[in-house]
Amino acid sequence: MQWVQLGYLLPLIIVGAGAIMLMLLSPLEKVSMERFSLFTFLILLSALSADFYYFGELFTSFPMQEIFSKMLIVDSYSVYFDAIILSGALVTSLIGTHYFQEKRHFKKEFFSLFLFSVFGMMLLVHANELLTAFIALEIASLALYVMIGFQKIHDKRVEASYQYLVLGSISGAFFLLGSAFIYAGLGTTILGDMGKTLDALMGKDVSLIIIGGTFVLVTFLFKISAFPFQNWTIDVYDGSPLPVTAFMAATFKVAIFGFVLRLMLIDLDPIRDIWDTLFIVVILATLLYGTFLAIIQESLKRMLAASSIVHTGYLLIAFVSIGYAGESASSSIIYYLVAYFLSAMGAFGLISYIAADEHIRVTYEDFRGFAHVHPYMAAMLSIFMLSLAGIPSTIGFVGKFYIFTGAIEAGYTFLAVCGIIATFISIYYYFKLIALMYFYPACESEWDDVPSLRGITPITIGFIAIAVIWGGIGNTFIAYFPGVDFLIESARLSYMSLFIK
Amino acid sequence: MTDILFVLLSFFAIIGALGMVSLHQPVHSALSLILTIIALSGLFALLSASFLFMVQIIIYAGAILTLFIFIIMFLNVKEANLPKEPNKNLTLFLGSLALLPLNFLILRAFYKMPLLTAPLEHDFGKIKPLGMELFTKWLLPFELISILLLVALIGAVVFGRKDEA
Amino acid sequence: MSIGILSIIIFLPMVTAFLLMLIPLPSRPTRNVAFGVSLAIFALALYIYTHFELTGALQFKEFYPWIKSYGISYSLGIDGFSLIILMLIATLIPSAYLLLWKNERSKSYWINMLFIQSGISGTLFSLDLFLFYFFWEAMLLPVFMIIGLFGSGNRVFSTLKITIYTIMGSLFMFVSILYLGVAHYYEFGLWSFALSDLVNITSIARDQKILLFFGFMLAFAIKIPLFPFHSWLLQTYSNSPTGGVFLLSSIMAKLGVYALVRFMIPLFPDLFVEFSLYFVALGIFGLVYFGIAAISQMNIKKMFAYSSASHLGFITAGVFALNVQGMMGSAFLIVAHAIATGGLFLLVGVMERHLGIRSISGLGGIATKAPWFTLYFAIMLFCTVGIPGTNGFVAELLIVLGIFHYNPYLGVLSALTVLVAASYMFWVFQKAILVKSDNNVSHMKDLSRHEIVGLFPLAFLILAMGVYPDLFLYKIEPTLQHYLLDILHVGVH
Amino acid sequence: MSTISIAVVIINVILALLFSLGAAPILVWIERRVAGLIQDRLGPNRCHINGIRLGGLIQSFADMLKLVFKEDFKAKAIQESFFFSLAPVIVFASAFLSFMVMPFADDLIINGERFIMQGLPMDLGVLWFLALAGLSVYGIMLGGWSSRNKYSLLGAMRAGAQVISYEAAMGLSVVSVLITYGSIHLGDIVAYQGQLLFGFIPAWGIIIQPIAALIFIITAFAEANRTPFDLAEGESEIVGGFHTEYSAMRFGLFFVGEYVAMSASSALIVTLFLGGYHLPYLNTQTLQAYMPFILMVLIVALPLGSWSAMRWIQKHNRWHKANDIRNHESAFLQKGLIGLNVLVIAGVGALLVLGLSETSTNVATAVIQIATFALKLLFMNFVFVWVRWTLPRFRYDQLQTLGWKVLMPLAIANIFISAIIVVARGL
Amino acid sequence: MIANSLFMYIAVGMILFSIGLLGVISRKNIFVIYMSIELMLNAINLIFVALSNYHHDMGSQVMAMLVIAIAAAEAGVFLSLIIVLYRRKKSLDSDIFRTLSQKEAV
Amino acid sequence: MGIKIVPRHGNTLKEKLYLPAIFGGMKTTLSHLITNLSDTPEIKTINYPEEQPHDISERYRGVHRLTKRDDGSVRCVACFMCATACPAECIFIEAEERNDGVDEKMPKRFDIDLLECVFCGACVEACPCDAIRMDSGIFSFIGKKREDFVLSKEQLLANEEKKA
Repeated sequence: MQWVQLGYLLPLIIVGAGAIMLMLLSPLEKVSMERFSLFTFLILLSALSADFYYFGELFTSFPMQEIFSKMLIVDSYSVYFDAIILSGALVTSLIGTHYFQEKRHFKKEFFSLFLFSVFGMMLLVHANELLTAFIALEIASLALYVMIGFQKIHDKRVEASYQYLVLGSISGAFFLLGSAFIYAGLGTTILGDMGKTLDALMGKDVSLIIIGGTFVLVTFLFKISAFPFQNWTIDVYDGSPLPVTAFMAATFKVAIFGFVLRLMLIDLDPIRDIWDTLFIVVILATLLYGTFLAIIQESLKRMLAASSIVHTGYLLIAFVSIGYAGESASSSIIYYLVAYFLSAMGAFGLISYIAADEHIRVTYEDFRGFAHVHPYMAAMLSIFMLSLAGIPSTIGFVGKFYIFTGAIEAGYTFLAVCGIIATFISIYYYFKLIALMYFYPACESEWDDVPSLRGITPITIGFIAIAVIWGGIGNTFIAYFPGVDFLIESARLSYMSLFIK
Repeated sequence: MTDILFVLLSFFAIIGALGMVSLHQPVHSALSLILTIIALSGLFALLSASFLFMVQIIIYAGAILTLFIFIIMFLNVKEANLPKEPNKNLTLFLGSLALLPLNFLILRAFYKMPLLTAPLEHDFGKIKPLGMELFTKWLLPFELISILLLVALIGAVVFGRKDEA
Repeated sequence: MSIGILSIIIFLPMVTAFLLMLIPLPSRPTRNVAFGVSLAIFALALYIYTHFELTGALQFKEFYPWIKSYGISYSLGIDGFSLIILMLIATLIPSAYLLLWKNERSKSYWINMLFIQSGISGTLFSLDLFLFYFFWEAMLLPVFMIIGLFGSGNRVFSTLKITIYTIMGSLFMFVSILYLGVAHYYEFGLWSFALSDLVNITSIARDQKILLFFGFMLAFAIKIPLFPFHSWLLQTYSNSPTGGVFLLSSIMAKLGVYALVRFMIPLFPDLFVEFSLYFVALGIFGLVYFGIAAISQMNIKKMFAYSSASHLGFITAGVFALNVQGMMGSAFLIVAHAIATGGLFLLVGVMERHLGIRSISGLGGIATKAPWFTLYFAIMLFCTVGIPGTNGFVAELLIVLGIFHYNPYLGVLSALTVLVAASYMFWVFQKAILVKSDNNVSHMKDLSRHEIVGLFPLAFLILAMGVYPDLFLYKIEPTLQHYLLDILHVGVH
Repeated sequence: MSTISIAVVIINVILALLFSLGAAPILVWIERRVAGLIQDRLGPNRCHINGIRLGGLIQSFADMLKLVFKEDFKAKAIQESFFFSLAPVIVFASAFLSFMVMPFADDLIINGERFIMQGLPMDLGVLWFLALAGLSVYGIMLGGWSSRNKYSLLGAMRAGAQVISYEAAMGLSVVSVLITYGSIHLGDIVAYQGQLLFGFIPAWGIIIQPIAALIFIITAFAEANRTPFDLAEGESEIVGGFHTEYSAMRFGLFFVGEYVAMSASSALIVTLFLGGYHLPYLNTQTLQAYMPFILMVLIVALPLGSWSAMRWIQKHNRWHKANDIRNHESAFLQKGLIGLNVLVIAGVGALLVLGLSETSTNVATAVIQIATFALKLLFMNFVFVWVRWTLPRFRYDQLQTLGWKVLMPLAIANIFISAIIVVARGL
Repeated sequence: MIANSLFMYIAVGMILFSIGLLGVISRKNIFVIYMSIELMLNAINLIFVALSNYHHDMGSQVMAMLVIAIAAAEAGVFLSLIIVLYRRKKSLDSDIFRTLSQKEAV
Repeated sequence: MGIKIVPRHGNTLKEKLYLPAIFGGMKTTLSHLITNLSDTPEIKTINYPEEQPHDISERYRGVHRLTKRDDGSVRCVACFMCATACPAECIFIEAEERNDGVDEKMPKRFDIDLLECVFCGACVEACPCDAIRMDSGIFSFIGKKREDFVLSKEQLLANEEKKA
């Protein structure tokens, strides 16, 4: 029975239907914002639990093949990414609760858009066809554009939205052009078939596919803000509301990687090494320029935005290593995505919690002596900074360990060294914050407005902080509790599921 | 006959596009773009994509660009509010020079491809087979487009509505 | 699952520190608890010392898998060389508590001290390179905090500087470790980062091996610090609080040397031999260079900083001398210098607390005001200089001998340069302590009871080791024999 | 291409021209006369050519002439003179072209060759209409914008927003119709409507798809900018809307274009919902089968009809002054009618006597169908006029509310229902 | 003969695409920028349709239709955003939207 | 004064549908159309030039006229009251001495520009000596030039009172 196969799509269906339901509910006056937060949370939670039903299983299938005709795929890989995206969304909804309620101008439609964008991201991971993927990407992006510009009264929100929209559209056009060329060369846009056709073509002229693939990669590089296309990142991240920034930085990137990894591993595999040189240049430039940008920022939010560029560079290191060390490199990407997701989410979430009140600024200087007033918050923030910097005992360290191991395994020791150099420079801008928070006497008055640690948001952030530590040191000491090994194993499993025929 | 049509239509398409990027007034640009779009729809017809030919005119020329021109006129932009672009033509020229190699590369890849000579089925590009294709193989993207449009709709409402407070 | 004694040594301070963080105790009880912990660890260390067997093998091993998919394990063990340093730590840290008994009022100071102790022990015991790196970096954070929180001057800058500097070095080491792991995987099809597994690697080409060697070397050189990598040193030492300087100079710098011996010798035995000449030379050059630099310093803290660096260059030279004398001398000098420099820095801290100045020119005539202070100061200083009767003398003698065996010219050179140290140390002693000056040193008070008690073991050790060195050397000798004969294959001359 | 095919093509084009462009003066006349009669007054009835007034129809031609010869005035403030001149052309051309695909009759078969009876033999059908309806708004918007007149601009804006919003509902209503008919080709649609529903009701669109018909008619009003949706002109509040600044033939093109558009809308309504060129109960096959009988009925019916028309003319077509030249008109018209009768009866009689060949049957069928179509078209146009003089103009917000909140959901619901029924029947 | 060659269609498509790209890069008027993006999408449509003819596969005509729909969706959001921007800034100059790069809080 | 809330009508389904009402309206107009086409038209229009209006009231303000005294001379004394009262300022008077002893002044010129005039009758009201009236009954004044519409004293005097 093919209807049974819909069960595979259950998380997707729940999120999509939930989004539409919230949209329909939004004109009702009776339902309050708090209720909407709760609904969002519940929808995401149920989707996540539906997703975990298949988690850790090795399988691959095309649900409803007669109707959807291989445009949609469900395998362990997508289930794994679904889990990351959904937990990212879940965390966003939790840490955003406080922010959305403090800041005015967040209407109920926001939650609907939020779910739509989660839907788009999940779809992107499930997409098995270029155009479908593009539509999924557009659903996610359009929802994000609107979410960014939701608070129309702030100029910077609208401008960020505009900037992102323009650049996103251009990159989308490149994606389409790339798809057209790939289609020109291969005569199909379905992912598995493309790979087969390409295999058959090997030895002949594949320049069209190369050009097309390059254009698709341009979009990819843009969306993950790699070097020549990184300019938007800081401004857009800066202009966005903080939880949205967190969502964008952590979750969206995951989804994009989810799709492009699939594309690269399954379909463009025979000609992938063509882009290696390009990628190496991109990585070097990304690391260099991102680091430079991060150093010169004064605002914490902008620094985190710039640092996300650097993290993109690390991810790309693993990406380029896939060619020679497929398994460990791709699972290292997947692991690092989780690591970055947790750390960035925590950092952005905490700052959003602190900055929930309109007139508190979030530049470095504003954190002078923060630790003496709010020791727990400062401790959590330090943990996130350490994790972003990749200091041992945090998940960020383990993530970097895998990335660099993968790179060395693939023979790119040189890139690993570059990554290392970027890392130790990054110490400067992460530790600067810690230094400022701890090493200066507190100026009491400035921090009176910061809310005390109460409510769902700080608890969530606290859990993230614990998860960050646990991801760095956790293992199987505690029986049946997922630790580092569990994450790696499931990442490997999901990688393997790509190659089941 | 088709050759002449092709040359003419391409000429208009390119002229329209050039006008679009180089004219100062947004209305003029938009009208040039309409020229391009209509010429493109003619090219679609030449490629025996008759349904797409209609769709192009109905959706692009009839809806999207109408909306566009509507908004341009609606905002009633004064000359003073238009950006000053003193170096526009220079940048356009330099940019086109920069894009030449890219185009050359791409076109060279296509140059080797055989011509389209094989005769097409008589109902190629007609609405019925196209509909069959759309609602069987491409059903999922089609459905997803509806969600995309829904998101865009919400977005437009969010941006368009008045701020209270 | 049983927890071994080494794990207890590592985790007791850490757990205590976490508990103290959570329990809202005031500063004074915290200090008492921390001191208690350090005494407990001293007791455990004594237990280990007594039960240590006289072989070169690793003992008190512990092994638990950690990250199975990459073959990373939590494996601990000690050999003779570690033992010496363990004992050193176990002795020095309680003394430091006593010296710092009154002056540091903040609770977090003590907590950080506990963390540092944990980190140091972890680094000392790790047999897995991943674990080693883990502790190596983790050790840095509390140092960062302690300097940043309690330092003086431009402390934020200097903390950032030392952090970035050391992390830079250690990250290169990290890459090298990863490279070794990958090489092991390629050669044996298994992931492992255990030292015992990694030494089996044969597949790495020489060029890569050299790079890896220097990757490790960089981390250790920065930590020690060897000559070109010392620029963090000055500012950090002068801006750090007493405790921080004490830990940095007397313990953490020695860990660099320790790691050099512990990891580089088994991993790159051939390269170790091959490059030894350069490093001996570099060590001696450091000795001279830092010595001269020390002379030109007016700040007493900076001067000791350079002198410390100069000795560490000497120690390094001894390690690379490739014979048992040199190496044993180094081990001995590690202990001697740790004690002496640590003591000196603590004393300078006392002086600074009373007088508030560090410039040598501002001092003078302390001897009359503070006799106990002068006594201890003199002992420590003599030890540093290597006056016969102190352990410094024995150590330096051994090293010079070792280097002489290694290369007679260098040996002569090193013997001469030791004199340089003597000259400026005496000059300081004379200028700051003895000579009466017009400057106002009236605020100077003599040492308190805690401080006297705290410094006594140090002074005792200095003299005891100087008089009867064998007592301390016999435990380490098999280990060094093992290193030299079994691994480096160089005979004992 | 044979001579006949060329002839048929030419005839088709001429017919299309006649129905659209040629209908414009008649429509103007109808509009004015009907307006007058509805409001208890006379319409224009004086203008004459040698006494022949044709009930005032000549007035329309006179107005045309006036517009052609009037001074072509352009205000100095108008800078975009190219677009200013282009705008009426777009309106006119798109309306005119949209008429071109309406089938006037069933496919004509002459000597085994099949001819599609449309101005432009395209099979795009209703899409073509939608496309050109969408394009025509450019004319209005450009005209209003290039006039540099705030009233014109307002009118243009109104027209633009109106057309965009109603196009959606129109397209959706068409979709449900297409689902029912199963084809997009207008010929197929009309052929479908030649059937009988339950054996006795003509399967016209308005009976099968009443809601779609209603929505389509309403939106067609809006697309054609006719009252009650003529806010673009809104002479009471914005002077004349988009064509305030226009004069002479430029205005004339707008003016004619509006009627052509109305005519085109009517033609599409007729085609989609009123059975197209079919006489009720007489689809093409029946017509061809019973052709002699039908011709005989024609021979009887035509004189009867003419006779009552003549009676009416005699009674009403009097002039006040006895010696006015216009008094001759009555007699002229009567003579004309008699002449027409004689001609038709003679022709038909000759056909009947000589016996009907297949070709002549086909041609006769086509002629009858064209006549039917013309009558239906005229009726629909009359409805347009009738509604105009009955209903008041909408307020702008009401217009948009109607479009988005009523028509659109209704159309979507209708699609659902139609689809369900169609699928259920198909199963 | 010319109209029969895939190359010519691709060439026209690429020329249009490049012009669109140029417009995005070199113009400051936000309207023109967006129209350029639309032009790019149109050029891609032309390529898709030409390829459909080439491959005898109507799938890519469907793709072109989907692209049109995507363009419509983007147009909706973009135009509403432009209205918001123009109302706030009273300018169509994309260079004016520089609040972000200014060093400002929140 | 308060706000009077008028209950909203049209809440029944039939009324909300609007269509019955629309069809009702169309029925009304159609019935008018048919009646007017039939033998018994209700058309009120007169065919003007041929048929003249027959129902002009006596108080209808037509074109002005200047009244005369019994001796046939102009009654106007050129007091400018009418010109002052005129809202459209369409009366131009030039006075001159009246030497015949009947009165002191009389207009030398008395022009009314009918293109300016709004036919309000203010001048008639203002006139102290009933010299200007608008009871000529002329409702349609025809001219071929602008100048034709400026009525001079003579023309005004020539206008006769409309006879009932």
